[in-house]
Amino acid sequence: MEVEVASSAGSASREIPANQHPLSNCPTAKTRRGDPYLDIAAYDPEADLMVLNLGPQHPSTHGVFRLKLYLDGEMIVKAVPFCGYLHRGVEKLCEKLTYVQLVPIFDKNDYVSPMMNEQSLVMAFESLLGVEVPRRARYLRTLLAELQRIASHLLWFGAFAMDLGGALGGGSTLFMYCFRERELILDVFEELTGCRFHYNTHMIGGNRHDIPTGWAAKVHSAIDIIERRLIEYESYLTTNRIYLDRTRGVGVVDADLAMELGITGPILRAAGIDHDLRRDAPYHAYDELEVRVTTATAGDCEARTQIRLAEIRESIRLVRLMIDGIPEGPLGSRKPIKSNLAEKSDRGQAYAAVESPRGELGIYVMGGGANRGASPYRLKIRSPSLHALSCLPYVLPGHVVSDAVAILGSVDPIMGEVDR
Amino acid sequence: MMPYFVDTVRSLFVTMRNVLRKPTTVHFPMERRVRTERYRASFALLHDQAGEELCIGCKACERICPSEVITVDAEKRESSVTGKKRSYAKAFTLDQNACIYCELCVQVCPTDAIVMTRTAQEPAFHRQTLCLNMERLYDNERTQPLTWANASRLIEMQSPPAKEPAKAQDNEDAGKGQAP
Amino acid sequence: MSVAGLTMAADVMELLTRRFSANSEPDGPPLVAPEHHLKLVRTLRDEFGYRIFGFVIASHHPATTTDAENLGHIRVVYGLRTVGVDTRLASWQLEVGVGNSVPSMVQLFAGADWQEREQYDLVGIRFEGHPDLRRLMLPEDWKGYPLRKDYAIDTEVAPWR
Amino acid sequence: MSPYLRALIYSLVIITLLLTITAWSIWFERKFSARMQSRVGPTFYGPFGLLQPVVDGLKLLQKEFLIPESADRALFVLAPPLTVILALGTAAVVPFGPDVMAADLDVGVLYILALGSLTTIPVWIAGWASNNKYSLLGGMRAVAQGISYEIPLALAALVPVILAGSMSLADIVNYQIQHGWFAFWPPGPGFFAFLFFLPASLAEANRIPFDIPEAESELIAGVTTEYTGMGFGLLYLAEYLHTLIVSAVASALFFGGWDGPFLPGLHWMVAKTLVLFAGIFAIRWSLVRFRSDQLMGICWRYLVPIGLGLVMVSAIWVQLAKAGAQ
Repeated sequence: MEVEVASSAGSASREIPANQHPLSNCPTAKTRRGDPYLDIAAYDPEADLMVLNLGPQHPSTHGVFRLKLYLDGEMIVKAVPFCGYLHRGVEKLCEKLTYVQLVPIFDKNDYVSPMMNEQSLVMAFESLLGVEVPRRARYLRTLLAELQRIASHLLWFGAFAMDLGGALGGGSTLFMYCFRERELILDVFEELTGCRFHYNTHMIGGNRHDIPTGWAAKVHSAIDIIERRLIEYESYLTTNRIYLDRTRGVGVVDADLAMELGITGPILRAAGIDHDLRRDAPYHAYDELEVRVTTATAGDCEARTQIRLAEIRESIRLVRLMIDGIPEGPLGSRKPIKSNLAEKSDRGQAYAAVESPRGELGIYVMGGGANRGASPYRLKIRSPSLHALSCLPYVLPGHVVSDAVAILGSVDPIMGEVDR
Repeated sequence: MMPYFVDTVRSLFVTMRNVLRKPTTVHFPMERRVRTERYRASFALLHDQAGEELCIGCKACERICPSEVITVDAEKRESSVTGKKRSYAKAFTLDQNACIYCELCVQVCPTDAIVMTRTAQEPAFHRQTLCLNMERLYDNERTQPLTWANASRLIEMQSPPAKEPAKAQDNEDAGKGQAP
Repeated sequence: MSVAGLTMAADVMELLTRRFSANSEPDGPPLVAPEHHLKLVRTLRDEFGYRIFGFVIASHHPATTTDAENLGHIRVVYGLRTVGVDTRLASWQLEVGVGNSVPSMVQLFAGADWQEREQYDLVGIRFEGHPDLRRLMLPEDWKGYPLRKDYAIDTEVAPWR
Repeated sequence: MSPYLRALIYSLVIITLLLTITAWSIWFERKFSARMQSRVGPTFYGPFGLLQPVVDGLKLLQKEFLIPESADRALFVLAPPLTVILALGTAAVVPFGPDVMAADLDVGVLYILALGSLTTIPVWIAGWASNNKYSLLGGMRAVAQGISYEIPLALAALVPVILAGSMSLADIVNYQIQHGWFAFWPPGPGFFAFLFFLPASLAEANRIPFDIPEAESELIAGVTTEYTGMGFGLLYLAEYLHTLIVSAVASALFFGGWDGPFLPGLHWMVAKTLVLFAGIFAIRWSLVRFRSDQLMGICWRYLVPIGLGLVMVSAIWVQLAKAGAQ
């Protein structure tokens, strides 16, 4: 397997930013770990610190997330995250709905990459029920996953630019561009599945929707356009001096911290750990593909951006490889869904993980639940966003409020998945 | 200092290039995008070619609906077309307030009675407006473009061995006149 | 292996059964006694390279008898992952009665902080030694633990402030 | 005609002119930014949405002006009109044509700089009076930024003053009509002074990339967080007015003011102002913003020293020109 060290522009020469303010407290190499359990009463007996509640209604908390910041001037002393504002009790719902019904529900968890959610769920169910997936369906799933990864990273990139540049400024311009390009992929998905977001295109043992005629050509043109526009984004944002000032050396999550917190995906790869489930624990058709994993060493916001942009490119490459060579054959190994009690399992446990755009998205399912075994007994979603967010109390102290927003944006939290 | 000016000019170059491109958004209520033939937006109940209601009130859709938005009341009566006695849906309500458009009800329908339409439900002032009853579902059959998918087509597509994907041309009156 | 899709390495299986006298379970990963837990985590992390924190999953198993005192037991499944090529998961579970606590692994894996809080929140298992055991998802004044099997799915809840 | 009457008439004309331009510049910005972002922009009201500013204004007028319970009422109400008054006051000395100026002060440039630095105060008042943490942070950032960027702004404005030998804007423009625009002649100091004037004045007017006092993604809306209705409208208007006046001043200082062939002077002045204004818009929608400490760093480490150098260079140029003339 080939391993690339980040080759994208900008990360080759990584020096201490030339025009960083001498008084600014930005770490450059390792995370200056803040203490998440800092006793504020002892640290600040005279209550001089300002408590700033960033969220739950705030333009850049990516949903409803609350950060309680203890500020010394604008410098963060302690950060206490609060999540759960979007908690919908999906795991409890799983104990009531049946295996068949759960697939569309899981689109709503990570609403930026619903494909991965469906896939992780059906993979867990398939291994629980011992269902084989035909080769065509596995290829199609891989293809959809890679397209979804492009769409998800594009949305993240736009939203991150908006965190840096504001909704009424240059950030929103890139946001609109990213949405414009993401739209192309959603159009492709719409053509295939009929929905732009909540696809319900997987079923246990295969896929529900087959490729329509002329679909491959549309995918080709979509990814061609995206690949061209990526160059534009780079000249617009990621090589811009102001952007580099804002992101270089900001929010360093080093490899030790990332692994300790269970952070996977782009954040871990940005910290220099060469770890990607697509290559290291292949699922779907990834064992037949060569996935190139990009890593960077800095672990800061800039490195994370570089990693994600490189992943878009890699996904484009994989889509190009796959799109014309999807094997013929049956789409599913099971009979099409005709009843909500179609799949049953009395016992057993299964775990399946996919590399979602945010990291390892795992589903742990225990069989033999309600509805005479047609529902899981207990289902746990190992959501990568929750793990990624848990780095905030360690990373934020020592940064200013502006950096807090940039760091929060760069870890790419999807609150639907964090709170579930 | 100089990089700031140079990069500003470069960013300006990108944005100015986009000024020349055609806008991608449309003004939604006046202008609508063309939706693909699988697009799922709303629902309709179908008649067969003889004008007979296809729904037999079997409640398969009610059972599979993950968000429990469908309620069906069945009754047995004589057909006004063929004169034979069979079961019908007396009341059929689909509450779009909570619908997740997962297409599972279409998938499980044994008679291809329920299909989805391609025009999205307009925003409404009252929740009741978003609740489709049987008359409105049968209205939708006449007034709205239907999607390609119905139960038998989905099953044909999914069941092993898979057939050739459906052609775009024969979707003109998808779902109509396919009484089992 | 009793967790489908989760094949553990042979050396870890041997470690679990030999050194930590784990019982293999028909359903789920091997069962480890709670007192071995922290030592097992440390061994896996330092000697076997399981450095990426995986998951903590608690599940409630109500008592089969109709004894009112017996609220059943709670099983906590843990997972840790190795880094890089051929990454593998190591998984094991603990079992305690409802009301008892299991040792917290926050000191070894900082990521366990939120995961244990979540399981405490939803299943109601206490983690001994956790520095900040509060509810994570639900509001602090929530009554009950929703993922317990005796918590009905349609339990009336007051709207949140 | 009595000079007072004349000043009154001219100020009314100029205020009307400015407010009209500002209103439609908002339309222009919305349309322009929409095209930059691949959108269509306003189209509902009037042809090409030209009546959009009217509708915007009506909407803001209709809205209730809410005063938070714990706010400092007097200051909270005072701040928005004060910003507009200061912005319009600056316009008094801006020469829109050979005669179209409310007052031709001998120290016009100084007056503009003085009023410009005063605009920090109502912004700080607004931030303080709102009794909101985000507003407070925004106000503090505005003060820090305003004070810092006064100096490069003054230094950049000093270059044309030295070159023209006068602080009156009319004299500066007249000098440029005779000797060529300062942006191009003398080569060097004038143009670079313009390059410095632009970011410094953007920072004064709180525009992106220097809009950290009201950074939406960080401070929600900064000082304007608690303002509703016309209070917000006035703050918004003042920001645009400030930007407009800054571009008018820049075109007078560096681009020859009303100088231009064929058309009357007013047309040229307005045209130059609008071009600069559009440039500022384009910059606004093309850049992300700085962090506040980086902003200060740029000011103190680059703009101030280089500005001092420019002042020196232009003084030397003036001396050389004098020596050459003798």
